[in-house]
Amino acid sequence: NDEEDGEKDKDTGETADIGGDERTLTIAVGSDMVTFDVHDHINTSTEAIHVNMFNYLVKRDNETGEILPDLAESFENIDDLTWEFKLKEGVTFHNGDELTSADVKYSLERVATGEELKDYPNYNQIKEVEILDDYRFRIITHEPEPVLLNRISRIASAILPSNYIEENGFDHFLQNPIGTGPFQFVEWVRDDRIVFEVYDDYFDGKNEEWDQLVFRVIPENSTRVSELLTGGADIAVNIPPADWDRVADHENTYLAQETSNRTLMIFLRSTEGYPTSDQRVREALDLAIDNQAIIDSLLGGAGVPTITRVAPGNFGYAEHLYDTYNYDLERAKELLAEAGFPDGFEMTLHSPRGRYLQDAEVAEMVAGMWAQIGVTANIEFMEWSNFVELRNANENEDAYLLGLGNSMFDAANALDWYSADRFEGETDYRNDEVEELLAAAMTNMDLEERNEQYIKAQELLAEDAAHIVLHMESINIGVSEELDYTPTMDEMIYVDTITRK
Amino acid sequence: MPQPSIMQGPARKNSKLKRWLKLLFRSKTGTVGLVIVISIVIIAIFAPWLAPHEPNVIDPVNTHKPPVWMEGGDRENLLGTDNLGRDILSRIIYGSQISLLVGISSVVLAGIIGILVGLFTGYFGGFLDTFFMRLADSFLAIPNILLALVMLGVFGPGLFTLILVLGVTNWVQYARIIRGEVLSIKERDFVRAAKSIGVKHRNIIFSHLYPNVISSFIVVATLSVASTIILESSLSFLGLGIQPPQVSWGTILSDGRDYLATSWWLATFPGLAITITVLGIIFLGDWLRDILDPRSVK
Amino acid sequence: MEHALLTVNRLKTYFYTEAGVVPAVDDVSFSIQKGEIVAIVGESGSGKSVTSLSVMGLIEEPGKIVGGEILFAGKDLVGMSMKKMRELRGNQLAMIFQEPLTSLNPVFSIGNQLAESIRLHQKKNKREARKIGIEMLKKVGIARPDKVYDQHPHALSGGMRQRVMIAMALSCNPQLLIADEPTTALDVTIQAQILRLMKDLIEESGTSILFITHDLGVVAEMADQVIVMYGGQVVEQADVYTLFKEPKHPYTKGLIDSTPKIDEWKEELVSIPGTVPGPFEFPEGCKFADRCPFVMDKCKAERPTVTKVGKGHEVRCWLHGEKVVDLNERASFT
Amino acid sequence: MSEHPLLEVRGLQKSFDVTKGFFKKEKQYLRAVNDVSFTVQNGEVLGVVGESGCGKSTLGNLIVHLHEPTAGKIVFEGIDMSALSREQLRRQRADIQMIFQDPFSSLNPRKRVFDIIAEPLRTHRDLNKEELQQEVLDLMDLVGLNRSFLNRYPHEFSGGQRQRIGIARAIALRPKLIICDEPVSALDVSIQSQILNLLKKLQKDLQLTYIFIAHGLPAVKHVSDRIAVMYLGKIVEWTTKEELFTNPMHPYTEGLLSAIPIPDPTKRKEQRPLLEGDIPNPVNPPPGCKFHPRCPYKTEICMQVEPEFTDKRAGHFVACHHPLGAEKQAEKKL
Amino acid sequence: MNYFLKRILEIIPVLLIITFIVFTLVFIAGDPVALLLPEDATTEDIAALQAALGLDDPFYVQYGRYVMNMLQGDFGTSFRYGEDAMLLVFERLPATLELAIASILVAIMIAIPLGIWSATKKNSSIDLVATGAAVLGKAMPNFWLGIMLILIFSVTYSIFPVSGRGSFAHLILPAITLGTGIAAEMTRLIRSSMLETLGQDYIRTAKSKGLRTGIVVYKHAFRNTLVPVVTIIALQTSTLIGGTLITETVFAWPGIGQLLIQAVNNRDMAIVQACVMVIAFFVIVMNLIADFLYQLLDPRIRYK
Ligand SMILES: Nc1ncnc2c1ncn2[C@@H]1O[C@H](COP(=O)(O)OP(=O)(O)OP(=O)(O)O)[C@@H](O)[C@H]1O
Ligand SMILES: Nc1ncnc2c1ncn2[C@@H]1O[C@H](COP(=O)(O)OP(=O)(O)OP(=O)(O)O)[C@@H](O)[C@H]1O
Ligand SMILES: [Mg+2]
Ligand SMILES: [Mg+2]
Repeated sequence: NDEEDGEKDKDTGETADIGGDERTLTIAVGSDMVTFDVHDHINTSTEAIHVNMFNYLVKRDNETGEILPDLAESFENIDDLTWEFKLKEGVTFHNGDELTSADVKYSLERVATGEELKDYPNYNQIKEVEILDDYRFRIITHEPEPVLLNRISRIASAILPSNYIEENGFDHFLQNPIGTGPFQFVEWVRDDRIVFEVYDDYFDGKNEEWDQLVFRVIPENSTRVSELLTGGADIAVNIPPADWDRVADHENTYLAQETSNRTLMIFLRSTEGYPTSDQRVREALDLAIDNQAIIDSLLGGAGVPTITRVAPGNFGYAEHLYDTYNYDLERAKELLAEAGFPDGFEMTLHSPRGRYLQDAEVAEMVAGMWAQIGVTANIEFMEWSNFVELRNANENEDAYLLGLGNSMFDAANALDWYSADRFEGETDYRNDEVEELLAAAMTNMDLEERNEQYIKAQELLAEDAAHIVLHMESINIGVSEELDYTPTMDEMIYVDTITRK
Repeated sequence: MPQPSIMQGPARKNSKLKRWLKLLFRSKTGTVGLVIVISIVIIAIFAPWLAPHEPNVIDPVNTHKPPVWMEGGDRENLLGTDNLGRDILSRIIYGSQISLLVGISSVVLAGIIGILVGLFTGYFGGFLDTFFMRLADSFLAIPNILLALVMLGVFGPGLFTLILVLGVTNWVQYARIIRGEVLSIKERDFVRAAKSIGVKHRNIIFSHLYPNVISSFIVVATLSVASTIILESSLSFLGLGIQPPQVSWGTILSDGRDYLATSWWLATFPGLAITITVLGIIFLGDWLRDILDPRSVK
Repeated sequence: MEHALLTVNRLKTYFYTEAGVVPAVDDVSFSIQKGEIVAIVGESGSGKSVTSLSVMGLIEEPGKIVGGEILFAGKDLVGMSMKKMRELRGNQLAMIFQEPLTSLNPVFSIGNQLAESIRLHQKKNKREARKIGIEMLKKVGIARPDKVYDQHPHALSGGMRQRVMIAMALSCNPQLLIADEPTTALDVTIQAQILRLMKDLIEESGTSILFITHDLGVVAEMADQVIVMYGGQVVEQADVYTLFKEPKHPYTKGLIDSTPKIDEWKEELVSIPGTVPGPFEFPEGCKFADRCPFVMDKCKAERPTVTKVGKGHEVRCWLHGEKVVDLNERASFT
Repeated sequence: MSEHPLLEVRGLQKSFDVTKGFFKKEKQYLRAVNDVSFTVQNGEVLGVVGESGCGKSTLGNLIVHLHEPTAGKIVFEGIDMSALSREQLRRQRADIQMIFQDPFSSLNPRKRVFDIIAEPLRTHRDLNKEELQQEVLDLMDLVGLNRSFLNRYPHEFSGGQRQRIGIARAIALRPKLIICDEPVSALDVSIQSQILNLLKKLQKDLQLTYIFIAHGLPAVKHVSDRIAVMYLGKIVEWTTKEELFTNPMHPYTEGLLSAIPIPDPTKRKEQRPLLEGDIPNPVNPPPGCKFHPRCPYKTEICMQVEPEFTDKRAGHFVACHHPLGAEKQAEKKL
Repeated sequence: MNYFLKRILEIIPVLLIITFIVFTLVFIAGDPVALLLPEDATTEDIAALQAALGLDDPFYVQYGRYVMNMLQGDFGTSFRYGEDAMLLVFERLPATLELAIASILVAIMIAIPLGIWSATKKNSSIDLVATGAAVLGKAMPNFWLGIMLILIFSVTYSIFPVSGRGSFAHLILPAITLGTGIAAEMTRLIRSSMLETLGQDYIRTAKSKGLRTGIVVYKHAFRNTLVPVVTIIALQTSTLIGGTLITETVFAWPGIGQLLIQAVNNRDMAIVQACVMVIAFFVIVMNLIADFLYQLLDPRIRYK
């Protein structure tokens, strides 16, 4: 199909216009943005919109995982607790104010101290921001913080205009937000659209491709796909597997896929008394699952089987545990027999429904695979909020299905799910060796050594079959044939990277 | 004169049944309705014997198989398979169980509450009545589906909660109807006659009022079974309906909605099943209204 | 009689119900002269209303006129086109009904409903119609007619509403007025007022009336000619004096005797035994056979035919086969 | 026992709150029964007549305690009913029964004849199955219902038969007093006299006492010993039947009498005096004598002063400033 | 007029009961804090946020606070959006009203002719077809119809835009989707109401005046049929608003329905409360208006 692209312009030109004029980019998203208070949401899809009007001090290269300057021109580690930054000069907010260290201090300290803010838990490691001059400042942490740079390259570290907010109040800012990004805010019609226009004085150069940027909120999958197909949207995110072929085969559109940083896992309960407290049982359950078969039949082949949560591009990535999986029915049966369950056993698998790509279907398939080794898994599907409650109340049974993202791109975040204290009463998994490694790595500023510690921990966890890691999900975006767009692993939609062919 | 016995009862009942059947077959739509409803009830009862496959068995190889008459379809799965390769016909057959169960039991539950409240408030009036009517107004001001949504969100979806929720959201409508009927019937002379005889209130309510209001309840209730089946499918659409592995028509239908453009049969056949059932129930309900209407009893 | 205003000839109106065919009007013949008041009397279900509705052409599904003719001013109304029928209705043929409560449309003002037929049949505009309408209301004895004209039916009492109905019926000077039990729902004192009003108005305009009632008292007060119906058939007809003096049908006699009289003192009232049978329960022969004290074998076997027993006096009874029997001489009912 | 009249009603009043709207300062009351007093002796029949809406049914309902009186006393067998406890009252209901006007709404359509007639027996007497059935069958014989009807439903009967069922129910407990609320108004003429005869016969055979309510005088004439005429919630005349018919003293009674159509064309009262106008709205009754707006004899005093209800002659109570008989007698004296 | 004052005053206890019902439900549901925090939040994080939001108070304190605030016009703050809940609801209200009114119009346009038509031609094949259509309309779930309409009219034939709110064209498919279900109910009710009216005595009177069938049906019968129909439409408001929940989701219509569904999923108590209050108030007002129309249309009530 790809070769024919050029000739199709005539057909597509007409329909594309329904969405707006030529220089407007319309992106259909599944849920509305939550707020412009960048510190008070945990919503990846909101951040995906925000990145077009705000900037962080640094940005992560999606290819290499390297941390690159963004608003900051340079940065350096002074000591265990201190990082010094220098800002680029001439960066302006959309109201023309110049970006200074004061803005950084205001932004980061707001979230680092604002207990009622939803991102507070991820920023309370920062003690203060010390201003050296208009362009130079230091970030001081409470404890050694090896992942500080990762932290401030993501959600809630956008730099806000402190003067503007002080003059007009935060509510005014929420109604009329301004940032430093390539696009500036025009309007937000809730549950309908968020409109931006290009910012001429963007410090990294004005976006010449688009004058206007519209995010349309279309919750119903098939409607979103229909909008894409009819040209009502140029890009549509979260295309359900059901429609992949339709989008890919349609003459006006193609499907752009990328592996995300989200892992689908089955958490097992190691609490005394549960069959899954026996390592052999856990391993058997893992061995019984044919990860690739799930990916092939439910995810149209898009997705990467894995044994670890830490994917390429993340700090602490263990290559030999990625893009592979264990599958051996015979061994699984043996292990079960050894563990004292020659005839299998009955267990409960909780699963959310509609939260992750094909989550319910995956759960059903997993149960089907377990049935082959004699394990009967009764699936209890739950609506998301009930599922959250169940976990908070530690009422989970043998196993539950969960998909975990990691916007920090650091193994610390990923492996914290095995720390014993945090999951006492919930999974009750404890591996003292892993505990030690994680604790050491947490504040270890020697990156090399830290990397080793995490890889070691992952190996131990794999051996122990602590939880079952199924696969990395794919990001599935439908794109108009007229556009070039490659999604990124972090699930952000960087409009600067979207171009007309 | 030979002593007539009270035991003539059954014989007369029989002739009543005959009269009804006669009336039934005179009404074309009534007949159609009854046939549909009986068939569906039979299908629901005998689902395990009628269904060619287990409803939940996944077959990753045979997903999205079209119905038999289309290219690619075969006899194994007459109505095709869904995204997990499950047999749609079997799922629809099994789905009838839950759909009917939800429809009927929630209506019965709502009916019991509604009838009792309606009878007592209508008969006694006074403060209790005022209170219940305000309560009824409140319930009526909240759309059914909204109340169900909130309640299911609160208690979590599931068969039992669903029945409970639908029952609780619907009782008001019956209470109102029954109360209205009671208000008019209690002014009728036979109730006043009973009062003047000194019959106890409880007996008046249950032996005079109840038999006279029950028919209008039955008429409304039949139709509610239909609306409830539809409501359940709407809740499934919102993710709050019946949860797998249990199957209802609503869940099959809403599971299939992502595939309407590619595998239309996933959502269309359960939709058709709902349509036919509703049609049957409505026809039956209309017929019931005609024959249970006291004006038609001549 | 060629000059009769209305001649009904062997009229048959049947209802094809789910339970079977109901011969509501079964071979009914009578005629009405100009300026005459003819009363149809009979018990509930005897077919009085159906007869009158047949004349008005208002029989509806599942009913149907299956035989006979209705000659009005020489034209047969049976089978007349809807359009022509509508021109007659409300114009030369008018009707008032029993229930004053329900016979007026509750949502329109009196004036609106009154003006409707005036405008339709007399081609008057709204203002003229209003004038005529108010005039008519005054005529039927309504005080403050201009106020009542703009009121809605429910502001009026039953008697007033019946007056409005009469005003409506007479507004286009009909030649024949059919009054189907116009006073049954009213109190005696109001009934007396309405009856007098009707009589007075008739005298003025020369309109004929087909007056339907089940009260022989009213018949005696109002009628010139009387038709007695039973089970959808005319069992006797005669002028009012003859009928009351020498009833020839046992049923007529029974009706007269069982009508309470204010000036009579009796230990036990006369009554007709049994009840009127349902539409499918009439006996084979004479429909009155199983309630009749004079019943003969023939009555049970054969439907009686009409016998002429005097001038304008006809009766449907086997008793008067060879010679006319005087029922008054027989102690018939107890 | 016999020292008391069976029933004594003193100053009985019943007002219905008919206030419209929520914030009306003044409540509006409809005095359906307004200061009514009379006595009924054991074994006698009191007829109560009056136009529609004059409060007859309300009076009957008060006596069987379907309504609570607003004021006044009902003394039954010397016992003040308002002094009874609820349970006593319930027991007492066995002694006072009621027969209703509408034979269709007075029988529960979902119950069989047996259950309908047996209901009072089940409520007040402890009978076993056979006794109960025997009792019901006896009652059916008594009111002339075929025993084979035992298991039928009411809709299978004609009006007259239904009324018989209602009568059987009312006499089942051999009550001392029966209120008959227009028991024959809804029936055909030929059936009316059957029921009246039956009631009369039962009264004699079972030594019953009736309060017999009716619209018009002809109906009560036959059964009553004494008659009370009501107008707008008040009794305006109360005396023996003979006295009332021969010597009516209240102008309203006279009007009622003259409005009755006579079933004899030879006695047409062409220009008899008729009462004019309608009954006034009972919520705003006229001042003075309630009847004055319609009274042909009214004078100044009638418009202002409400006449007292006194016996103008022995046993003949009238509420009128200008009683007719008195004038006549005065004339006679002159 | 007093009657209306009474009716209006009756709204107050009704609204109070509604707040109580919903508040209780949401309270039982548990607090939303866990949902507000990331998947990896700790128990301490949760407790901290709970205290910050005042969610650790007992029920009556919370309810009392809610009612007191409500009386001062403060319906609480959305946890999710951090904004005044009532403002959020009012922001969406116009869209929902637009859709609701358009749907009612669609329903009326379908139901009145169909209902009258099938009543006047009772038991004919037309009647049967109309009844069948009505039943079908009732039996098709809204979302199924909506998606189908999009696939047919937007994707295949490009006649109407797929989704969103904007031009008149945007309104058509959602209004049809929502209107059809209500039309089905209305048709049946108009038919039976019409049938009943046609059997009334005054219809016979009208005919006896020699009026044309058209006038008899459309003047005399229809005005009387309107009385129950107005009430039915008012009673359907509740169903209608319920229907917007689904229709709005399918057509990405930015109204209350979508807001509400998300609020329920996120335990956003303030928004759920505010939505329910607004919807209930709207339904009640519609019923009041119906009552008023009732009096206008049926003079009987005025003279009662
Ligand atoms: N629409 C109808 N369908 C079936 N049968 C009917 C219909 N209308 C009248 N009948 C039957 O026709 C017969 C005569 O009825 P009609 O109304 O003429 O009696 P009537 O003499 O006017 O009685 P009433 O005094 O009660 O008005 C009755 O047996 C009735 O059952
Ligand atoms: N429950 C009630 N509430 C208000 N008004 C009532 C009530 N019952 C009766 N009335 C009024 O009281 C008056 C007397 O009514 P009642 O039924 O006693 O009259 P009636 O003489 O029996 O009339 P009818 O001859 O029509 O049966 C009427 O004006 C009636 O409207
Ligand atoms: Mg009649
Ligand atoms: Mg009465």
